Amino acid sequence: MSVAHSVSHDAHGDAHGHGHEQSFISKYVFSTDHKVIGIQFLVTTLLMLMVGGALALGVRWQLAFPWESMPLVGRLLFSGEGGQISPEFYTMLFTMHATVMIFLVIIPILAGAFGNFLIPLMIGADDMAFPVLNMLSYWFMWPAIFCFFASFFSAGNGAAAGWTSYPVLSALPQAAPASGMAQNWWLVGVTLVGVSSMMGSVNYMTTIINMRAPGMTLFRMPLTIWAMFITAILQAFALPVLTAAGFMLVADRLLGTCFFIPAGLVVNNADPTVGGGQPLLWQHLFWFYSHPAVYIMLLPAMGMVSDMLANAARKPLFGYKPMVYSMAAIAGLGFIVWGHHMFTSGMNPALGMTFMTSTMMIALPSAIKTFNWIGTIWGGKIEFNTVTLNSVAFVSMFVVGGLSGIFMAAVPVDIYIHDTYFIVAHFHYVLFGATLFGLFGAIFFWYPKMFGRKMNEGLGKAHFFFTFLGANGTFFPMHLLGVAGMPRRYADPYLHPYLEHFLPMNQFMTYSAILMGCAQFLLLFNFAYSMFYGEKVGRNPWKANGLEWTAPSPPGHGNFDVLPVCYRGPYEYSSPLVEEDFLLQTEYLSPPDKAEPVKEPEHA
Amino acid sequence: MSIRRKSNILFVLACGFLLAGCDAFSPPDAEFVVREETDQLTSDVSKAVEEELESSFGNPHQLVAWLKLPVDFGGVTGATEESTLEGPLNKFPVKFDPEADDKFVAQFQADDGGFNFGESGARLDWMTGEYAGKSMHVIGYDSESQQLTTKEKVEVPPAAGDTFVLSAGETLKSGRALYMEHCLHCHGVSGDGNGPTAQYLNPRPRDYRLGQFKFKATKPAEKVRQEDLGRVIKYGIPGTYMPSFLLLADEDLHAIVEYVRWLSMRGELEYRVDQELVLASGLTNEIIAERKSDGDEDAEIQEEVDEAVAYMPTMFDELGDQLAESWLLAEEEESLIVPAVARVEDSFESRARGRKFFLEKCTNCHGHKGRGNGSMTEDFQKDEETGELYAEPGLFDIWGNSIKPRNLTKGLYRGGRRPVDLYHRLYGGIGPSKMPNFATTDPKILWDTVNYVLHIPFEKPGEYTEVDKEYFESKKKSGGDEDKAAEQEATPTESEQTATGSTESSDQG
Amino acid sequence: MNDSSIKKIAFLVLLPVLVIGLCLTGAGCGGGANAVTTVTLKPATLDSDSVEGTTTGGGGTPGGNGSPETSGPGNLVGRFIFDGTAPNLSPLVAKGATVKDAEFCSAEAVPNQSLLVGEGGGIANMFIYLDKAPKGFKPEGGLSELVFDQKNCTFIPHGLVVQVGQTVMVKNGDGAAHNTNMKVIRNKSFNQVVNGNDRNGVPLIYGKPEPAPIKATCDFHAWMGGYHLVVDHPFAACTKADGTFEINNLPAGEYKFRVWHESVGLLERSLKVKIEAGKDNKLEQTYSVGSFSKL
Amino acid sequence: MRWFWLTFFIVCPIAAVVFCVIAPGMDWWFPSEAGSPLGERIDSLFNLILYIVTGTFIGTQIALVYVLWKSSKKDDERAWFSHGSHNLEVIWTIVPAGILLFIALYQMDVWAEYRVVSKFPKEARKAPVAEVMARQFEWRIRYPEPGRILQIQQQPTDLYAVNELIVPAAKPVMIYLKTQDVQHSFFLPELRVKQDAVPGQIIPVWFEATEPGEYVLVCAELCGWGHYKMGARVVALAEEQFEAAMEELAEEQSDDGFADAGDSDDE
Repeated sequence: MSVAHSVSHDAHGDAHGHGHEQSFISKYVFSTDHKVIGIQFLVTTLLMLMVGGALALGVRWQLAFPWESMPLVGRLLFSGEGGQISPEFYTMLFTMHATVMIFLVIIPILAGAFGNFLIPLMIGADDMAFPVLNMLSYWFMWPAIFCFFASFFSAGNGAAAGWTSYPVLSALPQAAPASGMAQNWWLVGVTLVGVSSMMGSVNYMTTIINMRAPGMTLFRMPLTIWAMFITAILQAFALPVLTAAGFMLVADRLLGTCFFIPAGLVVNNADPTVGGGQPLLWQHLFWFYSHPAVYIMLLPAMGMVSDMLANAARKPLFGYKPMVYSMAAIAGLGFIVWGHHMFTSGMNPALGMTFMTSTMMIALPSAIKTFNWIGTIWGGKIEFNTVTLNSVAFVSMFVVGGLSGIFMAAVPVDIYIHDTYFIVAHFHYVLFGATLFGLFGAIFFWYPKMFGRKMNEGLGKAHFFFTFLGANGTFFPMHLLGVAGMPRRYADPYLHPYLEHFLPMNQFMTYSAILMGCAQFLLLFNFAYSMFYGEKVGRNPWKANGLEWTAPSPPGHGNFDVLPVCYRGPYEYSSPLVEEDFLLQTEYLSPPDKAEPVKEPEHA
Repeated sequence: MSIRRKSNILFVLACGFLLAGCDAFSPPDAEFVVREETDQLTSDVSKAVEEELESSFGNPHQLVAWLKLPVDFGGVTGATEESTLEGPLNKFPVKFDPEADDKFVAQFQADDGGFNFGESGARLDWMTGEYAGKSMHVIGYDSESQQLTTKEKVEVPPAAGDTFVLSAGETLKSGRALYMEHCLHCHGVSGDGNGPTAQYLNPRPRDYRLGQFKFKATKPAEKVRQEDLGRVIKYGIPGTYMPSFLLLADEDLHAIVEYVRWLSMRGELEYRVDQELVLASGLTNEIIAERKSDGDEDAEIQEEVDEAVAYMPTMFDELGDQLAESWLLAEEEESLIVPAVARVEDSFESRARGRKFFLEKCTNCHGHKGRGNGSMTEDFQKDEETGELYAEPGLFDIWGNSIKPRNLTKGLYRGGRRPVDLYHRLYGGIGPSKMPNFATTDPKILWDTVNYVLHIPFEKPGEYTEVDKEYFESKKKSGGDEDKAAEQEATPTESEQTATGSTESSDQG
Repeated sequence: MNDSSIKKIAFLVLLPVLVIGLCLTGAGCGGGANAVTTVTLKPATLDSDSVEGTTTGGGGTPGGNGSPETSGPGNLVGRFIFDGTAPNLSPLVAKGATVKDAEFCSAEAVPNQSLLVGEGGGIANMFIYLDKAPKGFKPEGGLSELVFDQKNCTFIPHGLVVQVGQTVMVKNGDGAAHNTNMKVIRNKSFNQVVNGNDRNGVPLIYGKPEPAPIKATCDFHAWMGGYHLVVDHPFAACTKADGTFEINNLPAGEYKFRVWHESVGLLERSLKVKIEAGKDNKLEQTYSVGSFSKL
Repeated sequence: MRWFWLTFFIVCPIAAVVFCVIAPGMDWWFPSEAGSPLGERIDSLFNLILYIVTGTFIGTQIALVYVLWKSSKKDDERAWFSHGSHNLEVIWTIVPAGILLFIALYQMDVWAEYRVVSKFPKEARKAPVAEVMARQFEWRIRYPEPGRILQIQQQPTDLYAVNELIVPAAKPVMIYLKTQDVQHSFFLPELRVKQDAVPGQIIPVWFEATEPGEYVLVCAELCGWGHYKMGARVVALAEEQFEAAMEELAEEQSDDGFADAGDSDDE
């Protein structure tokens, strides 16, 4: 049906077919158009990125200048104390930093923004399978954001049990008293985010399975689509567990159930707890979602980077199928490695060994992908524009993040480095170093398609330069802090003599972080500026092969003006069959075209 | 619109933001809070009080070391020696007080053996002699001739025997820094037990400003000793959020103790002054308004107000003296509680005697099984300030916090678990709470009670049935008929045999 | 492309500004624990010029007691009368009520003494006193020993005038122990268990005058209450059951007396009285129900 | 521009490596030599992985920059049209798999010795030295009276301490780890020991301090606003000094304040 639909208004080839009939509200606010929704997601998450960054700077400040007046915050909240923050405020800072960054930035910007915008365009559909559901998935972000911010403004300004919010700390209101109501808001917020991305994932799966353009076989899909597809599956299977766990925790807090609270604990002089719950249960449930979530936060970036690298290198992707398989492998293994977050938690030691093995194995597909990316660049014709730089940065940083992961996968070593800054370094290299650089690249790469203009190269390079330096300056020393045994989430590590001499290093890291933070203003400015003053471009500024480049930029309502038919894979760059160094998926080469015979549309 | 102009605008905006930011970014000043009693005083008087406080104690950024107070403010003390030097000079021989000597070395000797006083020199305040109250700056020291070199040249050298303090207030300063780092977020800048974190804690952090502390080894009426505070900081208070600071270096511990005592004296002085001005002189807005309505003429009142204001320095001086005296006394030998006899051998008999004493004296609050659920915890108590009954039943301490008598079945002893600690609690009572002292009781009996109390957590059901029976018999004979319920509770039933205290509500206060 | 290079330059300028600015705030940090603090010294003794007036041990503003002529002393004899019908207050503890130590405490009903009106409407337990000794007054020693007894879980007497240095024996006539707790303001706390039937009593000596009568309570029996007026001179009295009192050997002159009652606090802050040498100066004050409105 | 970015991408990894190489010299490395036999083995495993990882890191980064350099040459020949090489894929699947599996299996026995109770050293398992109870925000410690065995239940004769755990040196010791309130983590950086204290569980932990001395004990699991405050020390003493210390503690614990009274004054 969907295809028929798309045909119907492609017929009177008016890209802006329905544009005029729509009011501003229904066109730009409560729009059901996947592109608008995608851009809405993008802008929202970029703003959230700044919020999360500000929180991070707060943390860094305390670590660099412990108990000294914190700018702004000190005046606003702690003027009586000479601006020195309170310890529970610090716990709030890192808790909310993680929360905002994970639930309001990375997950929605990957799946929400780019998933929405790219999927229909890249598979040649006119829109998502369920446009209204799609719109809802965006508008469910806002209650979530509201909840998180409500938790800022309730007593103790914010949830303070860490983003993992381990019970009993998170389950007994008196245990982290500073976050009494805030923790409830936080849990509700997380649940709502879950609802939002669940709507998304259902939509993506349906769309990708049912609405591919004629000839777009599974193995002709760009890796971005594969990544989105697999991510959607991951979310669909993992999320319910977190949601259930979240409800159990809320019940523990508000209804007096004891899923996670063992008997006889005396916290803050309250009556001893009753009822034999099991704190480890939460950890199992939580990580059963949150480990796959790590890949939810990584795979789409991998996919997009693969596309961008192939395009930058003017060269077919090296080992398309191995890439697909390894992504599938990551997804599969991702479900059976959650235990490696719990090596020191006192769970059955036998589990430690199995989880170690499975975790080691999940490093394998990642390695394969890395080699393939390098292989892709190998022998290509590359030019250092912003997209290339960010993509290469992705690879190089992902290598660091991936390798440091091996230390933690090894249980005995993990005994020592668990919950130290080594972990912090590791996941910041993966999430910031890899994912975020991938995202920056993607923003630059698909911006022309979104707004019909290119982002400014100069600003882009400046942004990349400072961000890359700042990021490494901030996160690399964390490895050493970890090896030195500096535990996470310490408001004042220098209390402990064996860490005193790390103050200068922390200050260096903080300055790097500030640099990095400032650099993001460049991105925002560039983004806003180029929308109006950027260099105008046509349909295919990057000389790329994907279907989305056959649509006008920006694509009108309904995306394509002619029904795209797909004749080959997305990476036929520098094909000997044609003069120019790219070959659109839709371009029909009359026989003798050795490329591939035209297939009938599967679901005609 | 060219990009150059746009970027210029942005440039200007950025600079503006920074300038605006600089104020918001510049650190605010920490403040000592003012008692509400002080606020209720009529404006002139309260202003006078605050000024006097400022001049005697300063604020968190300019501390004042009021030498009247028995606090070790730190610094190296010494006196000048007979000197042969003549005329305008900035060198004079000195002799440091005994233990001050190594303090001096520790503070100023550089690694190369020379002495380093910083580029602006170390401050030297004259205590006596013609330069008393003046200060100079030491820039050098010669260890052979033991001569200090000052920046300032003086015509007349200070007379021999003039005493001075070098870099006074070091201890107070470091105490302040350490306090801000370790203690502030619960106990608050001014030690009012109301820091940012305090609101979440149970029991609430101690408010030093009454000069009263719970766990001390001194006689009932006496103040707390440095050593007592030191113990509390070092070992923490089990059952509360006061953690153990065992790892603090001794000098840091000392500095914190001194700073806490200083804060405590500051608060107590303000409190006493307010008491005087309210009760004796009645200079609160409320009373004055009343008097005006009763027709006292303003002139008369104004006169009193002026008197009070003019009198303020003297009042601070006198009350300060009293304060100093009482805090000094606490450190004296005779203020310390020393058991008159050695601990009585811990035996069943001893514990039985203790149990008897416990039944007589302690059950109202601690309950017949020592679970802290005595009858007093159900009665409504009277608020000493207002004379009204408290809203909810139970006991209240002098800070107005609801407190529960200790649940002794838990084996948690906040003041320390050594026998001597419990002896101190019994002999000295816990003044700020309702725990009375038994200074007049036979020390042997107290030791019996200590033995009994220490053994409560391990008491077997029915262990003291005999003692209890006997006790209640005797009560009945003397006509007491109230304690049916108590007796029921005290003498174990079948269910009691198995019941444990584990599900008891834990203790507070 | 060339205008992009301009932008680049513009931003390579703007960015350092931001960075340096933010880093400067780092340099400009401080406050909190690491704020710079200075310590100045304040001498232990007050430099004489700022000293004003003389004082009693407790401090408190000097009272305005005019200079008495030294023409021999006079006495003050007076009475406080209640104008209106005396309220009959229900006893604090009814007879035979089941309270702690009932065999002593509710053997007799414990009366509510917060406003006792004797025959002829005299008000008992009124304190009248000078808040300061008149100028030039020398306290003479040899003060008699006072007794503050506890019987049937009531304090006897209910109101007591004590001089500084005077010994009060706190006794106990009940079988049960009492924990006598004086709510002192200037003095050292007295909070003492008095064992049952302790007829020798526990000595209580005040070192300083109190600004106002202080309450005596028993931590074992919440309803018990009595009052001590601690002064550093003999010119104070507590009215008897019939509301009468007398203060002897006052140097002649103008005085401002204070009148205090437990249910109100200060009734008179400066009750002006002229004492003439060698005679009993009469004083009779009447208070209406209104003055006791707090009841 | 090309050379700028090429150097950029090669300098950063080099900087990283240099940073790591000088780190131990700058005292940016382990807080100290591993103070326990197990710790030493953990360190050697760490180093093993470190070498493998560093090799891979340098290899990949060089490869990356090399291909960048090759492919960013300014000449007008077309990019190499290739969809990949099956053999290469096979190689770089098998080799890492082998290495990773090797690492995994190589770790097993250390882990077993560390955590599997039946593999604990006998003498340690027989006589636990103390019960360490974490609470917000300190470590409360309970010893058996000298000459007795530690019971799970409190005993009248038990000795108590806070924030200082005394153990005999140069022999394996076992403690019972529990928590009074929320989850904490018992972390001895110098001895390379870490174990969460899980509410509702009593977890046996064993370690051995080869040398007598003081070791840091901190909390490594977020336990509330005072998480960072939970600093304590483990003091390892030679056998007889340990006995003495225990006796001393017992002495201090039964102090009745009478002995040190010069002249006992009675009220």
